[in-house]
Amino acid sequence: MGKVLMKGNEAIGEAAIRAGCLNYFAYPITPQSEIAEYLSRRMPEVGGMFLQGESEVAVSYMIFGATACGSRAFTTSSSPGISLMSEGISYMAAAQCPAVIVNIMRGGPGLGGILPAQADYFQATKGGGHGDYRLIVLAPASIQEAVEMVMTAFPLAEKYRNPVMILGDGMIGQMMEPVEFPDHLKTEPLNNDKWATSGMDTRKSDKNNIIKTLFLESKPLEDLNIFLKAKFDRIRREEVRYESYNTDSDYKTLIVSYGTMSRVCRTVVDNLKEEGIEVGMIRPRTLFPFPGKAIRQAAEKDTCKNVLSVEMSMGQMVEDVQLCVQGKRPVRWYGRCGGDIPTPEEIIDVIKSL
Amino acid sequence: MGKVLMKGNEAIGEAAIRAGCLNYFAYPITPQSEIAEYLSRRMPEVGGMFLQGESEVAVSYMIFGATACGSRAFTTSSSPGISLMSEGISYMAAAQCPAVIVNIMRGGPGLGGILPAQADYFQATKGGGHGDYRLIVLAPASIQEAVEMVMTAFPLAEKYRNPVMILGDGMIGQMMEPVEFPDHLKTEPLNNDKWATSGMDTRKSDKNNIIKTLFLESKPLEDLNIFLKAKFDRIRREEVRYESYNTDSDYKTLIVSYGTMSRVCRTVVDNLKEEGIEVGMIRPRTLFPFPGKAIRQAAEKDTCKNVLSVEMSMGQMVEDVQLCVQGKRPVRWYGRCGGDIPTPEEIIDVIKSL
Amino acid sequence: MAYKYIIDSERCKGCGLCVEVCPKNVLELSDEINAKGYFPVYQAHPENCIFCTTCCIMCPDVAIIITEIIEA
Amino acid sequence: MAYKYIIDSERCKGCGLCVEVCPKNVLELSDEINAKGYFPVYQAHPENCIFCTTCCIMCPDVAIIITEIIEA
Amino acid sequence: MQNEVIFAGFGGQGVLSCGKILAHAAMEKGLEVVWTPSYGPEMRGGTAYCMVIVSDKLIGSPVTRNPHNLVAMNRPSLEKYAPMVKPGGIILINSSIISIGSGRDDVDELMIPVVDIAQNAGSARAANIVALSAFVARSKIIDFDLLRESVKEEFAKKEKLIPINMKAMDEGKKAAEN
Amino acid sequence: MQNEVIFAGFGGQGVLSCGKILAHAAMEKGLEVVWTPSYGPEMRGGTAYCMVIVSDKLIGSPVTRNPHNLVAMNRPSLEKYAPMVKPGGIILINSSIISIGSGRDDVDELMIPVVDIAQNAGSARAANIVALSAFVARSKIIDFDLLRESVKEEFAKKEKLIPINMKAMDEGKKAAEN
Amino acid sequence: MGKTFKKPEALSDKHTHYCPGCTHGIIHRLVAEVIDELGVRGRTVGIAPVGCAVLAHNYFTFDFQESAHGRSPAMATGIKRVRPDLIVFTYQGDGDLASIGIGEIIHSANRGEKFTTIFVNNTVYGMTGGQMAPTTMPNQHTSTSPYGRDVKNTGMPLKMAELLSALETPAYIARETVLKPKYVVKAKKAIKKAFTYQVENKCFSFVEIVSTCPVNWGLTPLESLKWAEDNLLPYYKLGEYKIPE
Amino acid sequence: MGKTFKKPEALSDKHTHYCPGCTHGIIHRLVAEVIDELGVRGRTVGIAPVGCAVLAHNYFTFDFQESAHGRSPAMATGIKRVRPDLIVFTYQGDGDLASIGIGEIIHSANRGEKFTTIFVNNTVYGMTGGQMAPTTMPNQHTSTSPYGRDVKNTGMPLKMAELLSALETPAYIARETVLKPKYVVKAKKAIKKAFTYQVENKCFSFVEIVSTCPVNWGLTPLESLKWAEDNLLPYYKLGEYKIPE
Ligand SMILES: Cc1ncc(C[n+]2csc(CCOP(=O)(O)OP(=O)(O)O)c2C)c(N)n1
Ligand SMILES: Cc1ncc(C[n+]2csc(CCOP(=O)(O)OP(=O)(O)O)c2C)c(N)n1
Ligand code: SF4
Ligand code: SF4
Ligand code: SF4
Ligand code: SF4
Ligand code: SF4
Ligand code: SF4
Ligand SMILES: [Mg+2]
Ligand SMILES: [Mg+2]
Repeated sequence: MGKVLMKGNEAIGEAAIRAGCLNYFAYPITPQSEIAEYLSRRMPEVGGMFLQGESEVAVSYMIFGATACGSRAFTTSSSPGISLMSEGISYMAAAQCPAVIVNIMRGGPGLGGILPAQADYFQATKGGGHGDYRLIVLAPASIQEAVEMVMTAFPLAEKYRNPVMILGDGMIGQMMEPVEFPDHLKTEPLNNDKWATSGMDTRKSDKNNIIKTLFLESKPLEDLNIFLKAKFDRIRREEVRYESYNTDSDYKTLIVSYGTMSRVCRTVVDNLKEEGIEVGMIRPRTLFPFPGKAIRQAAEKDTCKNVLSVEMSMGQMVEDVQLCVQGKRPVRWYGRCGGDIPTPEEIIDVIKSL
Repeated sequence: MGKVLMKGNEAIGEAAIRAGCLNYFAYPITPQSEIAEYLSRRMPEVGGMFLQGESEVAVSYMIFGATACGSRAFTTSSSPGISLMSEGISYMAAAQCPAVIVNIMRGGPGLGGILPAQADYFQATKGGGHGDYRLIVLAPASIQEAVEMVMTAFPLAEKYRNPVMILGDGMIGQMMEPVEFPDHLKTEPLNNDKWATSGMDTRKSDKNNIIKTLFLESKPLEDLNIFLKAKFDRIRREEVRYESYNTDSDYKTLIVSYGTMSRVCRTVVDNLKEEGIEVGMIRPRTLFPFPGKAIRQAAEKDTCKNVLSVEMSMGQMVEDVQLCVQGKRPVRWYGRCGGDIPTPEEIIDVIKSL
Repeated sequence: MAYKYIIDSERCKGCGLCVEVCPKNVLELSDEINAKGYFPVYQAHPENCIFCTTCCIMCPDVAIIITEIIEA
Repeated sequence: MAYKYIIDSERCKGCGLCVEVCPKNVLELSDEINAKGYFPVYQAHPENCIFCTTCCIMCPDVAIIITEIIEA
Repeated sequence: MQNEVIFAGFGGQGVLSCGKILAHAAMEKGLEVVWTPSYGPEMRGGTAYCMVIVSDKLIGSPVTRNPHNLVAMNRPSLEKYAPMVKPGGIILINSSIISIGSGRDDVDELMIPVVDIAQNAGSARAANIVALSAFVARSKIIDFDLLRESVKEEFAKKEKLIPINMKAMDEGKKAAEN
Repeated sequence: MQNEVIFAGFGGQGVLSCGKILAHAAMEKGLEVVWTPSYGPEMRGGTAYCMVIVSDKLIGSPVTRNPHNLVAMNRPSLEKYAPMVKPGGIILINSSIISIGSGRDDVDELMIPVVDIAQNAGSARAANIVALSAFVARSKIIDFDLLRESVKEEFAKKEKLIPINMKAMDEGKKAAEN
Repeated sequence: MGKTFKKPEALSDKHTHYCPGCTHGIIHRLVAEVIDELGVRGRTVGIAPVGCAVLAHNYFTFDFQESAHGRSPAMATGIKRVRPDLIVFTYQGDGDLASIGIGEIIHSANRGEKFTTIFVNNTVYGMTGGQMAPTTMPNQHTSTSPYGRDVKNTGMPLKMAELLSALETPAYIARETVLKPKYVVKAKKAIKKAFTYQVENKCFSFVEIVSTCPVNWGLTPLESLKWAEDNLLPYYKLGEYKIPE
Repeated sequence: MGKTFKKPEALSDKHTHYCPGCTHGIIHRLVAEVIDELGVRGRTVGIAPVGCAVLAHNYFTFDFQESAHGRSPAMATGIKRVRPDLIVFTYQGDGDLASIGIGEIIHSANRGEKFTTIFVNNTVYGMTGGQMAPTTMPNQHTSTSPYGRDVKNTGMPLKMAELLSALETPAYIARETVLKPKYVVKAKKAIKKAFTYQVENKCFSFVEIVSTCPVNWGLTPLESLKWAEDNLLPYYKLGEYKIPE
């Protein structure tokens, strides 16, 4: 299959099928409804299942139930819908269900707007729900990458038995780009005889499996949390993904930016290079785990005088950048929100003024 | 009225009445259900209103509706219930509704446990819901302080037209301490003719008021966000509250700790003093705004060699401590979770090992 | 009693509901586009109008009003 | 056919439901506390028992079972 | 000086109100006091528990792993909490239903048949008051007369129970002083 | 080289598919391309819009405030976007329903009665194809023959519309070359 | 024997964003007329849903709140409980009320909250592009039921008026439509009755209105009226379902 | 003419945490007996609610998931949609099912999800200390209706079996109780029927069981049975409400 021109939302739907996920539960919300529309057509063609749930709250528990019994399942939504899933996401993290959740972010807070935004960074990376947990958060910057990340997400979720979130934005969902689909994933879900409530008949042992998150005594609940923390620490060590751009140059400013925003920053780097100004960029591809070490090292480069976090939000990722730069260089934030994507020109002005 | 011995939950209920808030909507959940039980008895006695909503989701919109029409209203819940309110809280922040929300935290994630915890720090301070917004977060360490904070919360919420969260834990809710109630607040809700949907008849002008959070165009949504950011920045400047303990001494270690946990740390400071070891402590009373400047200054003291964030969680506030200490001193975390409160002995061991 | 029949052609979205329900077939859609890109309705046969307000009742956009002409 | 009537007095919570429903008034609560702090039931009049299982059906704690005695 | 006591037993044995009455009395004396319960559904059929901390200065930690004293109303509580008690503390055992001792020789162990005593005083339900009174009499954690006032207050709404409880107090005190 | 064009008009005038056909053709040629729409309910009764960026290297920003070209199918779009077009770019105006010009003298302005031309070609619905063809013919942003293939592909499922659209393409091209 | 007709005072003169021929506009006007006739504009608070009517606050001249998707009844409860003197109504679509917000409407109705709900049933999610709703008809094609709603898979369309009528708490429940002028007149009567019960502080009141969505049905406005009359009215029967006492 | 009686295989031998005389225990046993009789233990997945039965997974010997408060029907939907071969049931209390989770149960029932719901109606929130539930009776005292449930303020108790029966989608809906041995026998028959419909992949099935909560009612177990018989059964009528076809 060669390149096809496809809307991000539709490509995400197709990618899930190629990742071997034939179970999709969702509730419509702009700017991601085309995923459901696409899969409502496609799933029957490939013997898969699509169910439009009655609400995002319900949908989060549908994928909880589905993944808890050992099947691949995913959902997609956009900002307010993800908020409604907060409780369910916390539950799935506690129950260690390998669910995949796509958030095609729109402007907030409240009903906000339907245009692209990146204002759910905190919610995705620090946990919108209650309790100590983390999601693995992947942030695609193109439709091709969205496809690849969706196809990575399922095995990754299963490897760690942890929910994975794909954090895109309205632009990723709505634009069309040429995309080349990788082959269907060969991998089946990992052996889950030990934990999945798949019915005892499916297993050799006749121990019944229980998926639960209530621990009335402090000790087992703390044990769970310690176990989870060790898992998150391992993820921090092993799953960091990022892209460096122009970091070989003698840049004075280091940009940190992700997703759609990072594309604009790429243009900024290119344009300033033509003017003879060098700017480096680190683009986190995973937001959790955050590529803190890479950013710190890039910031500590001799020529680097300052770091700029460019976001389609009022300043969220900048805190993670500050956390890793640890005062070694001044860290600034520049951002727009509500749907306006900062233009290369604006960012160039900011960089020149630093 | 002299001192009375009262359960934290009941005292919180009584404090709301004394703050002039006669409207209470809630859904039962351990360890805070006694607030609803108390107020279901008390509200009718004082001509107030208590309604048990059908869910936390519904309750969050009940207080949205009530505060949007200019009345004082509040709710209380515990961790999973607060997650369900995430969307509503984001809406109220966007609509600038002066609602007060009490979270009597329990262990998480998921259903977790019902014992005290502080694992919802991120959710409370970074925004569990979508979009760029902040809550003012007050963290009481005793029942007396819980009472005072509840009575501060309403005028504070109205001053800034922003939701305020009281972040307690199961211990604050369940224990009894002597408490002295301040007099009833004299203040009425601020003049809200300009914005509240209180019915046009209640106002001189016959302009109709509209509470809304949808802005389909990017410009007005960005304007709202810029306005909100300015408000949050003002809150950061003007509303920081904290307590310093033993910070006059030549401490080698600075503890940062809040709520119930900080009481244990207070014992630690006292006990170590008896051993001749000086430890300083900053206790944030507001978690947003975070007393970053005070902590940085205290950390930068010559004698201070390290900073320890002690939490009933797997490490959340520690990020805010690191953010403000900015690499000037090593920042460590110590915590327990799941309901076990670190004992003075454990913390003393940790401090000695630093 | 005399009446004045007023169509606000900028409000009208040319949906044709009024055309359909008019008992006297007074109305037709014009072929002049308005600022919003719609072809508004007009009274093709005003002489047949009995001012029954049926068109008004059915118009989703309150684009038609009928007033009394107060003769001085 | 002979039956064996077995009360697991550690399972029993002394709720008395079986006592109430027994058609033959066989059962009574004992005054010896069990490990969980309950006063378990016992067959005060085993001779009257007709092994009808009514008590078993009503017991929320499956504290009573009735087996057949296989005579060897 | 800070003093801590755990009251523990089955749900329904009145251990929570034991603690509450003590805390109330301490407050009336102007002391700092914290009462913390176990709570939630695990109480059901399980162990009810509360801890009271009394102090002449601000109380830091509202809980402690090693309290000074224990009043154990049933056997599981004795087994669970006795090992935690600080040396030199008091362990009061409801010997009406607990047949064993604490196994500790570094504490002041009182075996008191509180249920029997309460029954004699007029009601088995006053067993908790017997235990509380015995504990206070022995520990002198607060004035016995102050305790008496608190007990009266506790039963203010069921006045006719007051005489029985006063009797229970006296008997409890007597048992502890033996 | 990167080239950007905005197609804008009323909902229903087919501007989104104009962009899509162009993007498709560019992709077939092996170019990088991004198509971004306006979306959501504001389209309703308002302005439909899409931007196509074509480039020979990786495309950074998927949007730009100052595109090279504009195809304006209605007056509000012309008024809104004409001022943004880069000097030297093309502004194509659907003069069938737009009576004004762009007011710019630093651009290549084409007034083309695309609706009329389409009507003559057999269907007013092909107006967007007329406009697209005219624009491509003038801008040479991609080969006209490639565009022809893309149009055919777009109508693959409604084959009987292909002849009309081919005619519309020719007429559009002709109008632009005049 | 002619009549006059004017825009009700409770309606603003902003042009609506609704698609041509969308019946939302008619229903707005009816509500405004009733508010005018009852003389309660100065103490009315409307609640806009999340759905095509999300911008309803632009079109009325009294106080308005905009809700979250499905939560209007909870907001209305919040208002009425703290300000029983206000006249409050929710205006909700079928996705909003029958899908995500079914819990809120049932509980509000069951508690007997003294507000009014105008339920606009157009059998699809209009605003988001015509996805399937709980009220979508068997075999109806929508953007998420592209092969037609399969009732074996997704069940039968929800009849909200009937469902709410099954509650024990007294209420006023009716279903009307605006597909023809004569229906519009009846719909207005029901709306007026509903608000009147509220003004009298009597009960929860609810009027379902069978409506259209030409754009997402892929039909012209006139075809939509006909399709609805032929396909919806036989299933969604008009009339009063419940009257208090 | 005697009989034997033993613990069903599907029931574990753990002691339950339920209060003395709480009827949850009887209902657990009935479910286990039915699972045994249908021979489906190896492909059954139960769903524990958030309520007193949250620890139900301890008491059965097949796979179990623990849900969030009210969301069991959504979880069950998730399981059945991806594993239609499994036998799935939810076991829910009245706070769980009729209050916070009413949306999920109605939509699952209306979609005709092929799982079974055992609905234990004890008219209060048992686990959290006896707060008012939607099914609390008029004037019933609970910890959040200390003056008795005021129906003028909070409406009438919800009748879930009747409400679900008002849906158009075919289903099996019954209400039984376990207040006396004869009722227990009937309840078991209904539960068996419900599971059988599921095994036959026929429809959604639902059995409401009028139950007790001695501790929170402040009554002894025996008083509770009597109170329920006298006060609940006249309002919550027993019987089959809906049968498929
Ligand atoms: C929590 C949440 N979920 C989903 C959406 C997206 N959404 C907006 S409107 C709508 C459906 C509206 O349909 P309906 O209520 O029938 O109203 P209509 O537009 O048909 O009048 C949806 C799903 C949202 N805004 N918020
Ligand atoms: C989101 C959420 N809200 C509230 C709670 C607290 N909670 C736990 S159980 C329960 C009520 C249970 O009542 P019911 O469903 O009737 O079951 P019962 O205990 O009576 O059997 C509540 C409100 C919770 N765990 N999660
Ligand atoms: S008033 Fe009556 S007759 Fe006149 S145009 Fe309208 S519908 Fe026709
Ligand atoms: S009904 Fe109204 S909007 Fe529609 S054509 Fe007639 S006047 Fe115009
Ligand atoms: S088996 Fe029958 S007769 Fe025997 S004790 Fe039980 S209920 Fe009584
Ligand atoms: S019914 Fe069961 S638990 Fe209750 S007393 Fe009888 S044997 Fe014991
Ligand atoms: S999308 Fe449908 S419901 Fe919405 S305005 Fe258009 S026609 Fe009306
Ligand atoms: S609280 Fe009530 S429902 Fe829960 S176990 Fe006890 S008696 Fe049963
Ligand atoms: Mg609709
Ligand atoms: Mg219950």
